[in-house]
Amino acid sequence: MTQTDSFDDLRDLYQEVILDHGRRPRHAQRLDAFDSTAKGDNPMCGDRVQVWVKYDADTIGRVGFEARGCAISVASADLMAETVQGRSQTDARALFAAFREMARTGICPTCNAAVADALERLAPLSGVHEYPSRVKCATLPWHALIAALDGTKEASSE
Amino acid sequence: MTQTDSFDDLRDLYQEVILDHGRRPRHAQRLDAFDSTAKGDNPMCGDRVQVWVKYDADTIGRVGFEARGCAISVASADLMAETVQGRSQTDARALFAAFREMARTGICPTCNAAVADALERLAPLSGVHEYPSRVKCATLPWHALIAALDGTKEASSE
Amino acid sequence: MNVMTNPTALDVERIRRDFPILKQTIRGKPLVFLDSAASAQKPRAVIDAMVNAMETQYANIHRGLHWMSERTTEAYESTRDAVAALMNANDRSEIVFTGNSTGAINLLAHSYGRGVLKRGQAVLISGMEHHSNIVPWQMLRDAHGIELRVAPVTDAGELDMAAFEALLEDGKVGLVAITHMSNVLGTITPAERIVRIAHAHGAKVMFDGSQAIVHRKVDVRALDCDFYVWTGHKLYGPTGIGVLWGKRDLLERMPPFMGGGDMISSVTYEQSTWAAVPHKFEAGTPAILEGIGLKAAIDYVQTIGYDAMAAHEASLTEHALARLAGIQGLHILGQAQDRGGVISFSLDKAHAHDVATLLDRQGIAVRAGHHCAEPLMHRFNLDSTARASFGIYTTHAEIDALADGLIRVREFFA
Amino acid sequence: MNVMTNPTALDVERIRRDFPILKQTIRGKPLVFLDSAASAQKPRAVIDAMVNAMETQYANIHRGLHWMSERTTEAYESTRDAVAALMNANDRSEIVFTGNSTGAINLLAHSYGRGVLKRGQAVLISGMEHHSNIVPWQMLRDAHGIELRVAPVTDAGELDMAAFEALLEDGKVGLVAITHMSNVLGTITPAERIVRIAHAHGAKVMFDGSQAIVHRKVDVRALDCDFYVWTGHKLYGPTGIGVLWGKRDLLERMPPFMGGGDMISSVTYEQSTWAAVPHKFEAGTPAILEGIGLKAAIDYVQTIGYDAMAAHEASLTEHALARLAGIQGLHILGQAQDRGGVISFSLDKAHAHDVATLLDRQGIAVRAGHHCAEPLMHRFNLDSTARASFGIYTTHAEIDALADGLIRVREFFA
Ligand SMILES: Cc1ncc(COP(=O)(O)O)c(C=O)c1O
Ligand SMILES: Cc1ncc(COP(=O)(O)O)c(C=O)c1O
Repeated sequence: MTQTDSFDDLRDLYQEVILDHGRRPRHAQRLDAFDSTAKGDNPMCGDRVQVWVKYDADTIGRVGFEARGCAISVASADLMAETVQGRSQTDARALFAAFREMARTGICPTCNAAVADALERLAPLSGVHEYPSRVKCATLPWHALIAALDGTKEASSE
Repeated sequence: MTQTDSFDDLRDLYQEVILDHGRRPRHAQRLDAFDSTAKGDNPMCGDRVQVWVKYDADTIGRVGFEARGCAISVASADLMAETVQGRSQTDARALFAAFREMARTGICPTCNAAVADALERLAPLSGVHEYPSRVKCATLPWHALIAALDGTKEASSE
Repeated sequence: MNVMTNPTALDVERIRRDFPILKQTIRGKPLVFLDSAASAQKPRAVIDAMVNAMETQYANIHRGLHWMSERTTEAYESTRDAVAALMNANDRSEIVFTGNSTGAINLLAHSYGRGVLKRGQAVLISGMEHHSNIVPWQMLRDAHGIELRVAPVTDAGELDMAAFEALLEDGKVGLVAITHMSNVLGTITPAERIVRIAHAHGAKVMFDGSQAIVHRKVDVRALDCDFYVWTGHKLYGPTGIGVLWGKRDLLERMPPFMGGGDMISSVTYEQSTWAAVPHKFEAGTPAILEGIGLKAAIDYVQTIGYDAMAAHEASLTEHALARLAGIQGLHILGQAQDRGGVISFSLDKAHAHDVATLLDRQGIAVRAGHHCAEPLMHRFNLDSTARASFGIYTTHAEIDALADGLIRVREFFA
Repeated sequence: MNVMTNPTALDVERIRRDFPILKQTIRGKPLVFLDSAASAQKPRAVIDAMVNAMETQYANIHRGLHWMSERTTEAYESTRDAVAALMNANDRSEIVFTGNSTGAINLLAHSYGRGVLKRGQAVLISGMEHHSNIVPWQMLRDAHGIELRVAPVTDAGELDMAAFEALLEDGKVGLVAITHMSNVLGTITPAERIVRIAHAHGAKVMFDGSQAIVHRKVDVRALDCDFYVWTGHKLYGPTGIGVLWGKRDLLERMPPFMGGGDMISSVTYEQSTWAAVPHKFEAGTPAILEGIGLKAAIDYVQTIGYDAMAAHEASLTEHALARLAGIQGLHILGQAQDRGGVISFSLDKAHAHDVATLLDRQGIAVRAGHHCAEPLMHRFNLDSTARASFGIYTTHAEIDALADGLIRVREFFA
């Protein structure tokens, strides 16, 4: 990206981290060995994601995904995989609740210390709250993750 | 009617002739001997009328009716009976066309000499044009008359 | 009653200033509008909300990704929250928007009647229903073999509760569809009792609240009914929008009514799948501007408060019944114990249509006819009545004008 | 083109002053509204007509005997005359008002589909229909054993006329229900030819004119079609009102759709009889204010004139196609010979949703998604496209803004 300055009006929502993870996701792969998997589907916009989870004792060891969708949803899936790895299921669920709140409102009054650092990593996605119909792009991978943790096969956008 | 002056605001539509014919119709009777009869029905407001016709050679000899409805419809039926008696069928139809126009618009640009005198007799009813939903009250008896002339059994409000 | 000492009293002169149309004159006389049960006038707040949308923030909603669409979606969907709060619904997804009450009842007759009820079951209505709560069930009967039963009305214009219960006895009634307030008699039906009895016999209950919600606080959870319908234009809102509230599990069991945009989850030629409730029942571009107007109407009504509205109306109704009772040859139809501000009457020697027209010439607007309730008229051997009905802007002076006007009509026809 | 010498040219700057919303800014940038195919903005004349009704002349209509009701009835019913004139219908009674196009098509699927078509007959749609012209027929198929056939679309996005005719060959098709203009491809279908071929095979024809009537003069007698539907909010009118036009004898053969007030002639519990067309199909309190607004919209459009509108749009479309063709990696969906001002496209490397959001941040409103036409998307192996669509207020400069905006988006994602 060479013309950084001339894209200010676009970059407040599509920050570099989103573009980067959208374009070159690190975790966009089906896991060969996994404990659980689930799909997420937003029929309204055609976004589709599948998430694989491998546990490591009590924590989430690895997460991989395959996504078809916009930059926001791919980046969100990738940042999700990155932040939940190494966390307990309980922490992951708490993080999702906080993230969902942030995606919807732009702020997260209920966020506590337990998730604060991880949430900071996800903060670039908070701009979607201005576009209620795109909040689902950001949360769909999380719905699929929670479905996988629950042992459900399918999640759909809220 | 003693307080004539204080009823000016009501009387411009309900002229004395309408009240009079509405209250004491002269032709409100079933004819014992008749050539044709037809009913008219306005289901929207419950008005109902039946008309009997007795011909006298080429002309309409006598008309009788039974009506259930408002003062306007009864008066209109009575004035109709009065004005069509002694006229040819053709004249009666022409008079209806002119009357209908007058009831709808308040004026009768197409009225010609042939019906002018009869129309004058019906003129007190022209005020209904201000109440489009009551035009049918005034024209329903005429629809029944025309149905009787046509040999149809039933007419309904337009 | 001193307004200063009663916090729930309604300042009618202030309210009247909120309704621009009330300043109109008819034939040089001030407009006395006593036809609110047919459709209410609109306050400035409703007009402004619709104008504001059209002038500053309008686009088609749902799935538009641009600013105008997102903001308009928020505005429209906030109406669903307002309606849910107004009715004390459990959940905003229980609120389905339709074109009017008639559309809501037809939706139910179709989706619940054909989709959930089984041949051989019955629908029970009452003898004081509006055509909109008769004809859809008749069409269901004729097309789908669902029996139609009618609970009779007493001479006082109340629901005959013994007969009502007897009609439920055999357990065949799957749905009771009944008015919460008669648009002819003013009668308020005993809703809680109806629900209790119906549920005890295994029947669901839908209330036609088209009139009731204008006059009484409706709490669907306290009533414990299953469906409740009403129409925006009678609650000081715009035309073109109505409401069906239903318990979520029931709505979920019902197949959709109309097909099209917005109500689907996915479409292929082989098979389509439906969106979640309430969207499953909302096909095509919704009444967006009307939803925005309705939100303003609800906010307006909530600001005044149902307590104040009901008290004002009770006072008007009491006054009107007393004044009309003093007019010789005038007969009031219906003497229910529990009644709202709708009064039907007839005058000896003057047909209801003539009464209405002659009142109109004095600037007074009442309705005359069968009020879309022919079977009820026949029950009382009538073809038509005149009807005066009150809104939050109606004054005691207007009721006096009506009474004086009727005395003149009586004398005119004497 | 010199405006002074061309009487049919459209003065877009003057028109823009009639639309208050166009003065809005989005994130400090002037609003470039290119989403008119989803719903058009409203001119001052429409806003004023609705406000005027609410402020000076409003009551429920039909059978009200007082001044307000009579005048409001006249205003509402004059819309029927205006619609009949707009479409060159034979008779005002052929105009049925519904809630939107979706409501009109559902009415037809119900009343004609279940009431007139017989089991074993087929309905033929095309591969470029809006969900609103797919799902109602699918529901008819699944509930009533009417076959659903689909005429394919060519790679250019036109109707495959040979295949269309072949699907009619066996004489089983009772109704062709087909778009007059695609809301995705912009394709205008060959309506006269469709009617000629369908009629030759004994099928009636309904056009979904939701898009077409915004861009082209529709003359139902010249087309010789049997039904034509459209929706008020796309023709610069309010939401909440749509139109079904049908040949009178066909409408008369159809049973009613919804039951309730206003659509009856008489009601007893045993049997009800129906009002004459069009009222038979209009149950409940109509969209009164919306009808009044729609009349103002039609008058507004008629004053500008379809010739001027079509010429303006052709010029915009030509300019847009040329500008978009110059953007590397941009693909336009549909290359029909006869097309209107609706253009769908996709950008390599950028998802349509991202495109729409990034345009929005530049003040440019376009739509992205499947445009309620999933089967058409699948036909072209797509999930979604971005779509720009034009109205009478769209300028060439706005199209340049779109093109420049898209170039920035492409660079941003490069
Ligand atoms: C071609 C077409 N048909 C039908 C519709 C449905 O119109 P409405 O949503 O107003 O019912 C639309 C627009 O949404 C359309 O573009
Ligand atoms: C009791 C009752 N039910 C139903 C309706 C029908 O309402 P709408 O015409 O808005 O559908 C009305 C009013 O007309 C009514 O008073």
